[in-house]
Amino acid sequence: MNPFVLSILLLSLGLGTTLTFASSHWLLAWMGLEISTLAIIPLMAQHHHPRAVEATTKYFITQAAAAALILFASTTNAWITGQWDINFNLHAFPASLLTMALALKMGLAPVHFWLPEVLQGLDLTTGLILSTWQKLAPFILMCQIMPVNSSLITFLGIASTLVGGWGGLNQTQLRKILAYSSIAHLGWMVLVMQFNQQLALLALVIYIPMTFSTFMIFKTNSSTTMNTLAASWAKTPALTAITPLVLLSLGGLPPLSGFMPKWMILQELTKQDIPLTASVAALSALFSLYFYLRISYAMTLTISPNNLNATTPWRLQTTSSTLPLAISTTISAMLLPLAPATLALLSP
Amino acid sequence: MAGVGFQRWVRTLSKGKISGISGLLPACRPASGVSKDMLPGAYPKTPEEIAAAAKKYNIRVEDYKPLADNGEGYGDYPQLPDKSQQDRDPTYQWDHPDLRRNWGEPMHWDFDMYIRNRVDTSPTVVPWSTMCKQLFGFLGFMMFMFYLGDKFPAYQPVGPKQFPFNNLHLERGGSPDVDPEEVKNYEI
Amino acid sequence: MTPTHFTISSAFLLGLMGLAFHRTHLLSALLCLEAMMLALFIALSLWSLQLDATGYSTAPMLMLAFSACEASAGLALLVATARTHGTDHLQNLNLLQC
Amino acid sequence: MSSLGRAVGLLRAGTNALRRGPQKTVTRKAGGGPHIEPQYRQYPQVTKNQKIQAEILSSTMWFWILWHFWHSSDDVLGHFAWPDASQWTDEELGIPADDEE
Amino acid sequence: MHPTTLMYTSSLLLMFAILLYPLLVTFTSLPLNNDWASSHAKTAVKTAFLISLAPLSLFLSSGMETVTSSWTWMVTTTLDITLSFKFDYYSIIFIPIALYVTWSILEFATWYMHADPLINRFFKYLLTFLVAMLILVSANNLFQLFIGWEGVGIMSFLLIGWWHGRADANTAALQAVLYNRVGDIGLILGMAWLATNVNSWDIQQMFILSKNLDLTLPLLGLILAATGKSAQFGLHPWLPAAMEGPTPVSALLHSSTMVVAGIFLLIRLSPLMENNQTALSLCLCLGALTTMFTATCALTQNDIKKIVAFSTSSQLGLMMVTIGLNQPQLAFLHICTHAFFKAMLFLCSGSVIHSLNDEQDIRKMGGLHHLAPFTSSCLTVGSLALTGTPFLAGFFSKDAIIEALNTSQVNAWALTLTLIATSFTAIYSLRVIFFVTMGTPRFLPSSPINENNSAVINPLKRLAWGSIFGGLLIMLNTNLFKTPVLTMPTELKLAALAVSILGLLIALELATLTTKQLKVTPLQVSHHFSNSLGFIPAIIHRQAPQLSLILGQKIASQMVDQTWLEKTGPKAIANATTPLAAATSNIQQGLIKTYLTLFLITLILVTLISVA
Amino acid sequence: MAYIMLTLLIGMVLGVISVASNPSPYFAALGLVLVAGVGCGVLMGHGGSFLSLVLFLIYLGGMLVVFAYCAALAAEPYPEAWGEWSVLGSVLGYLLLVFGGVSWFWGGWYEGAWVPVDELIEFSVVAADSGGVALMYSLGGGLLVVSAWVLLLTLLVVLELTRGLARGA
Repeated sequence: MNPFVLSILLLSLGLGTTLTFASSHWLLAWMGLEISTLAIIPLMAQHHHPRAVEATTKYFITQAAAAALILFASTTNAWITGQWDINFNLHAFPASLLTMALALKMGLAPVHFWLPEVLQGLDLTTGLILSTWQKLAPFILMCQIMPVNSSLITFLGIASTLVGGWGGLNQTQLRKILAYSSIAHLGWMVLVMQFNQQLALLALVIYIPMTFSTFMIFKTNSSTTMNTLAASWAKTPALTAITPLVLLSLGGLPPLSGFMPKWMILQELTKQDIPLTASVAALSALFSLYFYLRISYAMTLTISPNNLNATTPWRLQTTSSTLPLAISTTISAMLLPLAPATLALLSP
Repeated sequence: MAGVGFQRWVRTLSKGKISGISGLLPACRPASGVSKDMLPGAYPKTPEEIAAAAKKYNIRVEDYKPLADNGEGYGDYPQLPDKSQQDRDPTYQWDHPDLRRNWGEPMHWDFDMYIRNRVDTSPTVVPWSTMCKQLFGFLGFMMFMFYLGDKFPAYQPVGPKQFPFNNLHLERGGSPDVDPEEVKNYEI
Repeated sequence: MTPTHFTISSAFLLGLMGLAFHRTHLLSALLCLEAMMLALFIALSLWSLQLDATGYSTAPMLMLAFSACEASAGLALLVATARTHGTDHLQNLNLLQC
Repeated sequence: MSSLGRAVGLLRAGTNALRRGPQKTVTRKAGGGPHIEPQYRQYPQVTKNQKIQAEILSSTMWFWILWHFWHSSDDVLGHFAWPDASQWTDEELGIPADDEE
Repeated sequence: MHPTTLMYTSSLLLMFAILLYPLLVTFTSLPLNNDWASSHAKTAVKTAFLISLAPLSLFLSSGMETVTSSWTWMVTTTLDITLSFKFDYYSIIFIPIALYVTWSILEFATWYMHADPLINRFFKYLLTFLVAMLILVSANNLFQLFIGWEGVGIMSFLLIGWWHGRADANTAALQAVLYNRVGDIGLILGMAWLATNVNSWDIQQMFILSKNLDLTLPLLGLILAATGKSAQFGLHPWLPAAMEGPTPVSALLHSSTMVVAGIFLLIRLSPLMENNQTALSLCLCLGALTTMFTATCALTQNDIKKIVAFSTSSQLGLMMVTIGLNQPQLAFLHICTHAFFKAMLFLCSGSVIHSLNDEQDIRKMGGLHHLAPFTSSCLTVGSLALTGTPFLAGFFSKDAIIEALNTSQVNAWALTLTLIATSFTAIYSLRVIFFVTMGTPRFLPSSPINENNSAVINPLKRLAWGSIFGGLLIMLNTNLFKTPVLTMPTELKLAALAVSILGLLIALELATLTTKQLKVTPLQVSHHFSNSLGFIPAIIHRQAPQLSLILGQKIASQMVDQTWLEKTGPKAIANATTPLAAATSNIQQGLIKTYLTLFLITLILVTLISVA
Repeated sequence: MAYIMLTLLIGMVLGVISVASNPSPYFAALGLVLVAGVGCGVLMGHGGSFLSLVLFLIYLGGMLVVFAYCAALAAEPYPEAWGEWSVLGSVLGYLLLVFGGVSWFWGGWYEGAWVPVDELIEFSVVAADSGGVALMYSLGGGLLVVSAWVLLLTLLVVLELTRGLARGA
């Protein structure tokens, strides 16, 4: 892709998301969402591969439908209350519509179906953008409309954590696994969002570097299935050893960073006197943990019977920069001791 | 129906034979690991099955008795006497004299339980029942005698116990109104 | 609820249902999307006209511009799909299932 | 030449001996005392010392026992005779006579 | 601080330091000298003994009661634990005796173990054991006592299993450690109860604070602890089995010091017990049963060490009887006198065993009176002292115990059993003397008989003097808290001596019967009962492991495998999850229609629910 | 006037149904034209002449031409019109749904705006909508820039998506 075009597209991605962040008006927020949708479409389809184009089409249609629904809901809200403000209390009916539309945009559980398939059709870099940056705008909108139908939100969260676990159990495709992991993590965030938005934000802030490092690790190994991952010991031995830490951090095991949001979310849910929800969420995390462990096992704990052309490709110098990966793996493995500072940073 | 019949026919024909190329080779099996034939099979019910199982384990049919079929997966494994290898005849010409085992002889299911440090099964001087009877008889007799001894304690008093205050008249529940008889512990 | 509001809402929802339920062609899906956007345009316009909110008259124009962009992107995707899959039938877009 | 060869051989032996150090067979002897080799079908050697010590020990024991029996047989046989109270007189008990007023 | 007290405490702590020094030396990375055992370990014990004489003489001369040195160790919110040493009558008397006996035994061990390549480690174990025992004896709180208690337990395990290449030694070590753990449960129970209810582990405070409490439960725990450690009936089989260890170990641990720890515990805590009739009568009956039963077992044993071991167990039973009589001081007296002659008996048997080329069966001995006169003399002295021959060491304590028993109001059967055991003592003691020293030799002619070694003669000599004079010395310096009954009928006074003489005569008669071939075979039933230790090891040691192993197998296979793993736990979860996971995957048809339809359905449902 | 408006509204719903009921894209585009036309009428009825003009010119004139062209690209040999049973069935289904909605709200109708219309409307020189759109050029500069950027972006998007037959197309 032409670098000028690429820069325009990337800038537009940033523009769309920041517009949504900055707006207090539904129309402007909608415009931001549209811009970021439009801007990522050529990135997704840049390889013109049938799968990429198909994924782009699916993404486009779902996002356009969701965006139209957002606008419809805000118009309805304006018809009912005469207000376009995001922060203004919404009427219940448009609030439900908005919640569902944002859920569709983010890929929350009952309406998550596009996410694994779209992610499967993309290359890892675009997939990374899709599963981190593109979640930000709807996430922020969802935070802003937040005191809405509590049972709906809880349902979305629980369903997401469960589906995220169950969906990944059967997968060998890494991108699909990551999609389900993204669904599960968003479920956790949404669960706590109605009680404590700082915690939801914290979970997102921790989730992003973990996902970043995971995608980058897979990209470094240029693997999209577990099979190819099993040969990574010959390519990047040190990274192979670090990967389980990142994966288990995604799974939420102490003493890794990923434990922090889960821990605090469970605490918050318990404080809010909904221990049943907390228990179900905590148990559903076990499913996710299972497939993270499976990846770790396949990657690190066994040596695959693959025929390798050479066992020491790691001696060759790589051209890509590994500094971001180094930083993000460190963050995703070692942030837990900084939990109080991180929380303080996010608290207003 | 025909297909099932055909399958059964093929199986009958090829019974005991290995199909494929390995069937052409001389009958041999790898020295390591157990083959499928050596693993416990299903619990035998008919006399034929019992005979086959006994043959599989190199046991005479009258000695063969499978372990109880209580769902723990014993299958047709034989129930062997609860004896340790060390208690076998050391002078017999065993195939493995140090293990006191013959080649191809089935081991006890819990063979690791019946060793001297766990459950000793070496022969005792007197039979088990006699031992139990004597020990528990001894213990019972002792308990009984201690009970009796407690009832009738042994004491050689030098003289009657003497207490002040008219032999503790008030303390023993005597009425304060009644003037007690003066107790004299001496006689002059 | 006014009949106008009802009409516009039902028009939008009918468009959404059409998009969701049965689509043979990708183009039909895009047309449904356009129908939804049209309904939204009319809704926005009517809202600003009824309130006589002069400033908000801009909104339908902007929305129309964005929906035009969306439609053109959709049509470009239609072209790309037709090239990669040989047809624009939505049934054929199933390479990515689990 | 041969003498040189012998000298080299001698030198080598000497250095070897130096390197090894004095060869001493370490015998573990516990304590002192005469060392008596094990015998076979011989009367064991019993030293006079051990006999005398044994005699001293045994005789001391019996002396101790008998000496104490002689001097303090009460410890074994009871400290004093069982008192027969009926034999005691009034004077011994300090009881004044009946007629004394 | 008063200068006498200062000197008293400092000399005792100096003693501990001297004992710890050789152990500290072993921490260096340099290999130890070959003669570390005799140059460091033995010397340290000897020096410690000489030092400990100073506080002893101070104690005796100044008539002090108790000196307690206390440092705070740790403070929790509810329970303070101090590092406190109590130097009172018991510890001040016992420490020199223990050191004296250990000194002799260590010297003997340099001879007995001289061929062992790991002799230094052996001595290190013995020394560690000694330190632990002294900690136990001088402890002023239960925590410190527990440290010593467990220390002697673990050292006993290591030392019994010294020759761990032999299966018997391993089994014996395991038995010792297992039976002792049963006792430890009792001790921990007692400690926990006291910490909960009395809120102190300090001994004096416990005595004061527990005046009005019902102490039956903790006392039962303590009695269980003493039963385990002191091999009372029920938990006794480990003691004869422990004879698989080296003879110095048997002499030090299983006769004179460690096994009396249980009795010592009860002596220390006797003020807790003196008002509890249940505990007292339990002790009495347990002790009587133990002393009679083990004496019976000793009658027919053929292994010289087993006989001595059973006699130890029998004497421990006698001490327990004394505790039950509420006469802890007499029990302590017996501990002290018993230490001398029992250690000496073991050393004698060690000398004999070594001389006869590791032969332990008394039927293959005989005639050693001529060949090893000194050992034989010592064996005789020790056996006579054990029997309670007047004016030897055993007499002063044993006779006092039996007199106290006779003149108290006690369980008649306990009294009977004790008297029977006393006569049995005479029987088996004479049997040992008869078989080992008298008659003609029955051993192989190539035996390396040699006792001409100062490492054999000197310890034996030392202990023999102790066995002869020690009783009177200790007796003269003891102030009994309870005035003993001084007058009693002559028949009671003479009872102990009479039954002993009776036993002696019976033993002589039996010996004659056997020697003259008048009656060769014994009565089968009683012989088997006695010879097989009352069938207790046969029954308990087979039945208990089998039951527990089968129970474990049932738990493993039925509860864990079939119920938990198959039906409830992992398999059930897998079975429940697989369809759900499959369903989640199967919904992914790859069609946009699916996504949007599901979205719309959810939307409609949500709308209906939220609006309605 | 009210009847005309009602007819227009009904026509709009019918038009959307004709799009949504899955006919061939030809006919669906026709339905969309119908909706757009009717929408113009509705806007006119509410006084939004400028917006209706925009709708008419841009939507009908610009976009639908492109759609019609694309429909030709995806043409099928036997196009399905509303006479087909499958299409007719969904038409009827949607009609039923709409009738259900109408009956649900029946009786709850109220007419006209629910906010008092600005009384000063008579003093305005231009219509509110055209005036409002004009505001975009004065006050809404930022939005104008964003819209222009989006149009540029869309141009690039379309070009990138459809570029080159050789790119795996």
